Amino acid sequence: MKKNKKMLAGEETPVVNDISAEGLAAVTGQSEAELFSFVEYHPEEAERIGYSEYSYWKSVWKNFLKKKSAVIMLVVFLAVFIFSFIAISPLCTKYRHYTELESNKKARFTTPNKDYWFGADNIGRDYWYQVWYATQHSVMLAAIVGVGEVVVGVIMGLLWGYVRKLDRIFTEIYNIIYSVPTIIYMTLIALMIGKTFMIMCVSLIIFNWIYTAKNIRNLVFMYRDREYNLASRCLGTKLGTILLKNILPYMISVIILRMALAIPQTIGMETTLAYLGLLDVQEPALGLLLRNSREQFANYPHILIFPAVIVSLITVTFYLAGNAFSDAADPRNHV
Amino acid sequence: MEKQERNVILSAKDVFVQFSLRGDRLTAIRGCSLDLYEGETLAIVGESGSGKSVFTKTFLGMLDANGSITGGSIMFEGEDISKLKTEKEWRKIRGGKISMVMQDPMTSLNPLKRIGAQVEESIKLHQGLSGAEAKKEAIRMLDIVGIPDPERRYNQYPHEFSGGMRQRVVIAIAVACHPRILICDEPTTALDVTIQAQILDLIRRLQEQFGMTIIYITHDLGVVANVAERVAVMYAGQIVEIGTAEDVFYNAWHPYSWALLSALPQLGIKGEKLPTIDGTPPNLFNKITGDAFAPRNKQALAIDFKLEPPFFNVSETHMAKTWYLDPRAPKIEQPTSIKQLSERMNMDYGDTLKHPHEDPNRVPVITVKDLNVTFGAGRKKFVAVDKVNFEIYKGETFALVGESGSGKTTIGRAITRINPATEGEIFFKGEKISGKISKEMDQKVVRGIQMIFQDPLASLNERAKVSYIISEGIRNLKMYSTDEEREEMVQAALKEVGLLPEFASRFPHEFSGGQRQRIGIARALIMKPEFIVADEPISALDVSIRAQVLNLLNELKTTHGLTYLFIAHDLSVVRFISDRIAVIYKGKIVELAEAEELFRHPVHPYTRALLSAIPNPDPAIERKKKLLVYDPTQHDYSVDQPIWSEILPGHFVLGNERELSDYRSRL
Amino acid sequence: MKKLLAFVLAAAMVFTLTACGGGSTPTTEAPKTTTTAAAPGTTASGQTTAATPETTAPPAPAANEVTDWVHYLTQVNEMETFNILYSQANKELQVLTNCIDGLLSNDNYGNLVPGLAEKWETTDGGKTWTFHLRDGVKWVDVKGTEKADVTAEDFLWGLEWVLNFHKNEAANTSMPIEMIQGAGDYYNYTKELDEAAGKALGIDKLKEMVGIEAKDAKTLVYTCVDKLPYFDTLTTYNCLYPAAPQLIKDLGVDGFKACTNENMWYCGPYVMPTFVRENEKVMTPNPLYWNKDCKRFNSVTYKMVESGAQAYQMYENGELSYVELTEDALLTIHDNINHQFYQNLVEARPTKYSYQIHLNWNKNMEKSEDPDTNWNTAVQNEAFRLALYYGLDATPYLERTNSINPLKCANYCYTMSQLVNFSSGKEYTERVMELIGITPSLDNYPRYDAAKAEQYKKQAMEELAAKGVTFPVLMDYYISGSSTTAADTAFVFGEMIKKNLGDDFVKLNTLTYVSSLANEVRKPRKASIYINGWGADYGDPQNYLGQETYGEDNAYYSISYVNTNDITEPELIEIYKEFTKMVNDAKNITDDMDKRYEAYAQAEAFMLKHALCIPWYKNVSWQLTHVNDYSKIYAPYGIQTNRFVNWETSKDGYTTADYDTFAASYEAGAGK
Amino acid sequence: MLKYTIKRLLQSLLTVFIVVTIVFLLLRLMPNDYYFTEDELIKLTDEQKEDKLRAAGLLDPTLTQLGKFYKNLLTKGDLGTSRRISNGQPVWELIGEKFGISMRLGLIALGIALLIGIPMGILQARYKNGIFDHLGTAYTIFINAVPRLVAYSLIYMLGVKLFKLPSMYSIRDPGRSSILPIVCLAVGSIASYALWMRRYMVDDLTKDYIKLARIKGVSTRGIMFKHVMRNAFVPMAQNLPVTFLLTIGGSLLVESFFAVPGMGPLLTRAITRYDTNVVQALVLLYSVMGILGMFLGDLLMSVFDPRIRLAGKGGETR
Repeated sequence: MKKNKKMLAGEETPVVNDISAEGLAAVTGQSEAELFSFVEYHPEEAERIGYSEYSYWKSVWKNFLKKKSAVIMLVVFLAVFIFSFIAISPLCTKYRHYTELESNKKARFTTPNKDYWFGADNIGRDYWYQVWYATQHSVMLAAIVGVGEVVVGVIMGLLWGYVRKLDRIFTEIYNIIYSVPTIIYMTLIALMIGKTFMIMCVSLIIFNWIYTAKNIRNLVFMYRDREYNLASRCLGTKLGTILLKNILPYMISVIILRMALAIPQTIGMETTLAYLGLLDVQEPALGLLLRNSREQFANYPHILIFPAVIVSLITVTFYLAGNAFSDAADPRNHV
Repeated sequence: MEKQERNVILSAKDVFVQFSLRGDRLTAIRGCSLDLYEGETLAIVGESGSGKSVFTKTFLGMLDANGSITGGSIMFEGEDISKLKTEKEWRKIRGGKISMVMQDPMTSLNPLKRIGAQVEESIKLHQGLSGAEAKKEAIRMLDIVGIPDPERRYNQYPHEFSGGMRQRVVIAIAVACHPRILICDEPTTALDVTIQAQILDLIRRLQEQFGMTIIYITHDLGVVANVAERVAVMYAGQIVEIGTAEDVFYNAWHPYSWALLSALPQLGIKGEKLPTIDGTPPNLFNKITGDAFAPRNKQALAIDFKLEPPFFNVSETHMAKTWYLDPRAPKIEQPTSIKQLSERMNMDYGDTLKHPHEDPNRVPVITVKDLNVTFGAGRKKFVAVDKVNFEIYKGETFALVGESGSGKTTIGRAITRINPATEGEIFFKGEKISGKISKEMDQKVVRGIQMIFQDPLASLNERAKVSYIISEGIRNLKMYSTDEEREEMVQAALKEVGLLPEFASRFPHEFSGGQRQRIGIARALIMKPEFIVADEPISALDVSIRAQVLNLLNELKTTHGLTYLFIAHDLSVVRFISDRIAVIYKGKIVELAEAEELFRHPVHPYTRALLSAIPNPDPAIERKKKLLVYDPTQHDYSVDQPIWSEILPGHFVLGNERELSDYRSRL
Repeated sequence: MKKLLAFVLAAAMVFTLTACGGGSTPTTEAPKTTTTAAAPGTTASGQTTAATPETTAPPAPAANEVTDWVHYLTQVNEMETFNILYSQANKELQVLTNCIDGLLSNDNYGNLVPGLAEKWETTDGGKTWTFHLRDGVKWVDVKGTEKADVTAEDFLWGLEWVLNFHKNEAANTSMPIEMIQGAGDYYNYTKELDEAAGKALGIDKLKEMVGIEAKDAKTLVYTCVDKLPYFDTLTTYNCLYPAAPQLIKDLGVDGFKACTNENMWYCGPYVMPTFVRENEKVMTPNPLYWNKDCKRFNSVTYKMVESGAQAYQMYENGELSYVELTEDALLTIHDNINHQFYQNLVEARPTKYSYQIHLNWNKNMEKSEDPDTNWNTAVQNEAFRLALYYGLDATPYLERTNSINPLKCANYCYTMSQLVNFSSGKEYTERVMELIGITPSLDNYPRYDAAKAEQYKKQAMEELAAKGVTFPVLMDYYISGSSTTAADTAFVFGEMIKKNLGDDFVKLNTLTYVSSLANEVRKPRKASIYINGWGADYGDPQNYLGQETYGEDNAYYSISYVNTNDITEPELIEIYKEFTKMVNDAKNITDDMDKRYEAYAQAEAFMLKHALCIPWYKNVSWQLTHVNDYSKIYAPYGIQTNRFVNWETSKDGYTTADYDTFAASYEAGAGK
Repeated sequence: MLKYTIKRLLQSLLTVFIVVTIVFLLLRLMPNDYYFTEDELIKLTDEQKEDKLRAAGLLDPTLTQLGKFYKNLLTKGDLGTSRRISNGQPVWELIGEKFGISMRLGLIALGIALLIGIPMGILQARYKNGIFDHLGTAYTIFINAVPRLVAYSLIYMLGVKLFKLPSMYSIRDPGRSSILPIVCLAVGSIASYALWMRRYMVDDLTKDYIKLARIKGVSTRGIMFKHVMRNAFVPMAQNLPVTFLLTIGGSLLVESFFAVPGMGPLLTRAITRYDTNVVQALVLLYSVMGILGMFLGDLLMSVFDPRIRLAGKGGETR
């Protein structure tokens, strides 16, 4: 309350109790005659005073920055991700490529020390390099899935929402994908085509886009019959342009949210797939390190801890950041 | 002056309310004072953003979480309620002492609880009744607020009620608390005109029955004239003028009050410009120096920009916060429109205007023949437009008036080809434009017929720059050769609607409602159309801004030789702007006539009901007027089918033979 | 027709979740140190008629013995069938061997001992074999209620079932068809029948067509296709197990095929009242078991664990009676002298599989990254092979299997040790090692000879360069894409090759297959090398060496893996032909087993000297256990290994010292 | 209402049909060798393999097989027998024996999750931005974001090392040995229920009718219990049956983790072992459960929400 009073005193027009000529002159520095005369009217000025300084993206950004936990996590994540490049550069390691790792009988399961900063694995390979390399790999592949899923999902979702004829087909596809555990399809694909991470990425995209699409479709329903779209139709704007210019821009926050959430989801899926043996062991990924650590962490916790901490950092970051962003992007929260 | 003897029931002094918004502080109420007398009806009028709602919410401690009272006091029953903090303290006030009816009846009821239980909740809380007694009382309350068959309705859910009925329930809930003060926050804005009148009636009745003090919050001067004993005008977080209804309507002194009143389309003279208030209300984030209205005031004094005026008494009951009343101020006359308010309101133009139907050379721009628009299929089938016929002639403004859901918008959209016509035909300059048409024809329609939309917030793409929005149509039809040319066209269109060229590079959210509506008009205009469907272009706008838009539309009509289909739900607005008026009810046009003819000789009972329900911003008339209620069951069409017939030249009405002869006899 | 009981892909457990291969199939061996005067001076075809085969001492459990044994298997090794005649997989047979007995069994040295047959003989060098069934053997149901006697005819029903295409879908047919007269014809005959007729068949047609006869209720006679001096060893294999005709009748053909622990009949030491798929199964002693003298547990419980780590966890909590150690657990215990289990680390006995590096003579070069016929040309060069043979110090690789005593896993022969013995008591593989000049050692890897390797390498590079081979030669090696263990091992393998032979010579190129080695790699001939193991089906070296011969259709490895018949290098063809002749000569010696084995040993030595394949390792793992492994049945062939009979156990868990004693006394008893 | 229900059910049947057919055909796309184990591939000649396949009817044209599958299913309710998981055992029997256990654990976990998750969400919403809310949010974020494998590993470690709980489910001691699997099953659901409840309640608290209730003078507690809770529950009601049915379906990770002999791992095992009949039956089961769940969800929601009368007669009386 104190603070408010202070602000009042500072901000508001001084209350003029004395409206005698002297009083007025004291405050305004102008004579009575001057004060009580008409001034010229400027219509442009009137037009201008209404501007709101509100800018959507600026507010989004400002609100996002307010979510300290998300921002901190994001900064930490970025630092970690950038560091992962340093970590596997010659500055920190003697290895230049994953295939150059060496086993060392004496270093098996070594706990972290000055030679092996993250310790070593079951055959004495440097865990530091593996973890950081896998981090990059996983993040990049998760990003591919995120982007792929969203790109496909958005395109399909826009069509689904806008072209009424397609609704039935898309709904059926949705039911088909939704009502059967994805793992069935994933396993079949793994058996039929292979289980390299790329294949798994593509199949994850194939089975996840529909959720984004459904999300987008619901939003399209929300915006489709808004007056500005009717206006565009009156103006003869083509469907593609309407989707691109009128609808898509409104989806950006959702799109970013989906992308952000796709990353923890993909990494989670990666661990599950690895656990089920549906991931090729030749390609390093955090999921694989985690699943391998399952056997060993009881005796050598560092095998679990390092990848688990990094995985958690990544997933929590994107989860938080995604949600923080979507909160921030909601105009209702621009308070 | 009997009011003086009344007790002050609530007294607000110098109330300040601030909100923290996007990291900034917004001062929504800037030192507002008000004495409320017991048993009176006070109306607080103002545009959106004037702080009228926020101010009254402070009486209930219902400010949003980011807002707080930062100064002043509100004395109620010997206690400064502005200092109350906890829910518990406030609960002593809420409901039982002060209660409130909110604007939107569709959202104010819990959709998952039975009506009865919701009313009962109030009764149990505040009347100490329980069980069967409470139920009895709840049913009684439902009966009192005019819900037919209250015992059955008691067990129903909100979605089974229409908007008007829901508002009655909300009122029942508020009144069942037996409050001393009832705040009605735009209680009728969301309702149709005919329902609105009934609700106002109801509240008045309840006030007498329960002896409540009522605060109305509204932007509609018609409502004010209807209900209020005293009127407070708010602008930019301050009450700028307060007095009895007569004081404010007939003898206003604040320039803003003047502007507000004179901008009413009802007061306009056909063919003349309405007086307008340019610009928009100030941004409350900024520091306001002097009189907040000064920048928009065409006759501002220098001191208005420097110092905030104090209240000057006009009479014992009437105060205004303007330097005009300072004896040192130059002499200023009240505008003529204010002085002649009552004459203007009831002016009959009938004889002075020419009758378009007498013009033999008139050409139809749009011809609608047996138009039928149906949505859905099977059981969900809904006939929105049912066999509608009319012609719109070149250069005229044809108004289509009806309640929500009457199908008026659907007709507009059928003409612009947004909704396809199910049956019937539509012609544009003699060429058929309904059904499947060629690509060239389609382009012709796009060019020739444009639309202006109701909601300036929803009708502009928020994520596109103004230049793109305006040029969208010409881009589609490639109506320019170079980008520079396109930009020039955009600039020209902006200028034409009175906006600054620099606006082209901005985004819609930076503009006020009126400005946005003008952007919408520019967007249509740039296509050089011949015919414009204006779908309630002013109903979502504040009073002060309506005039700007109406003037603009009228001006463009002459400069561009436009023809309008003007869709509205409010007959009073339409009278000013339109040449001919069609009244539509549930998909059928029931009466069509030249504007003045319709006002003079309304024959169809629905038209008559509509006319009687128009809130008239003249307290003298408004208080005396008698409300007609339209009951569609009064028509007996079981034997004799209604036909569309011309009972006078240019005056059509829907009715069967018996009704028609009755109508004729009334002329 | 391929024969072989068990065959194991090198460390490639297709959906194994564990990093420790051992956890999945703990195949450990044979019982009782004390008693069992096993057939003395035996040749494998012991016409022993030892009257008191399995026991001398009464089986009263000592105070410190474990009475309720808790075993574990990993979940992927859950049983898929209870029909012992149908099962071809160790995961079922290791359990079912406790439920149904065969004619003969093994002792803890791998010698044949009487089972349902109390004595057996052949009089014509192995052409016909007569088995005399003992009295009082009953079929019982899961509750232990007597159902029927086990008669000689039951073995006819059993064989009928196996050979009947419509009943057993060709499962377990390969060895009967190969060895028993008329079996192949009968199989083909049933195949011609339609399904209903086939299922309706009794044993009449079998009697008529196949060389099996029930002389009377207790006498069973088999007639072989040829003189097979080792035929009796085949009776420890489930393809010659009995089936109760009454049960087949009761359940119907489909019902018998899909019989369960609840409705099947038992004649083995245990019945299984509880079976919860992928969780646990409990066996209790069969009250009417014929061998009242054998020592059994009050109950045997199998827990189906998720991983080796979980098993270790459970052992720590006292929930299991033994655990095979995962590499991390082993290391933890071994590195910490104060560890509670430090004293308890004991080495298991080797499993019965002998692992080799098989060299593909005709790799499909189109699918390889390597140019042209690089690999095929190189591998057919003897110097190249010998460079590999002498140049690889397998120690790091063996450490993957046994990190503490890697050289215990070293395998220098093609045939698995302890398969057969000379009459002198000399073990067959010892003779082979003599011939190839290798003395096993726990200090260094004896086959590794850097100088020789260098010399051969030089020679190979010169010779091959002349043939246009480019170096390094890429060695395509396929592992399961889901096995980390395999990946780690391959990694070590690659490093090892690089270190031993230098990366200018050969380079291991590790690739992965998705789910089926056979479909994805073997059939399209994509790999340069395979590392896999072979376990014997019956007790004769023929079962090993016969898989590698040249130009013979039933030489399994030659045909299915290494494409021997596609060899183009004439010199190598000659070597192969010579080898094949040596094997066949040995096969035809049926009267003198010593001579026979000597001939096989010579052939095997010949094969190894030319490095036709490279013996690689055997499985010896570490464990914590309450059982003396040396007291368990040791079965180098057949399905007897995992029988829970006559186990010597200790509630305290054995220590390293205990095991040293056991091993010593076992060695001392060997060959007697 | 009835007509609508029937229409919905027919539509659902169509979806099930499509799903099952797709999976059926997908399975038939695999090379025949997948029907055999590595062992069998080694042991059987090509001729024998073909014989075996013919005996099992797997060499018929795919469409014939499909026809036969549906004929057996529709006329006899017969989905065939397992080939690999449990040779010769009817598929329904196999699934039946696992279903019970998964259901029991699933239901207990679901119950616990509802009992903890919902009050947690309510309290979080009630004391928004308080310590409890922050803790709860941290929990939900952790559980939702971090891969389940990591979370389960932690629970496993804690449970086994610290509380000495059995690490493996045992039918003989279902009480103690179910604790860890149930905890693992519940942690995720608790998080999602708490999240939902909190989100919907926070959303609802800004609604007009809540304002009206406050204006009436209803206490915060009254608002929470009489107005918000039930309303927030409605959107949850829609999802509840699906969650419920899928819970019964068993959790792959948890069940294999703790060796629970339930439905979860059956599916992957059936696929990897190529036990086609089992896969088909499971797909049929899961899709029926999924679609039934959606349907029941709508039904349940219509019970809670009077506005939704499944395309029934309109309620608007003016």
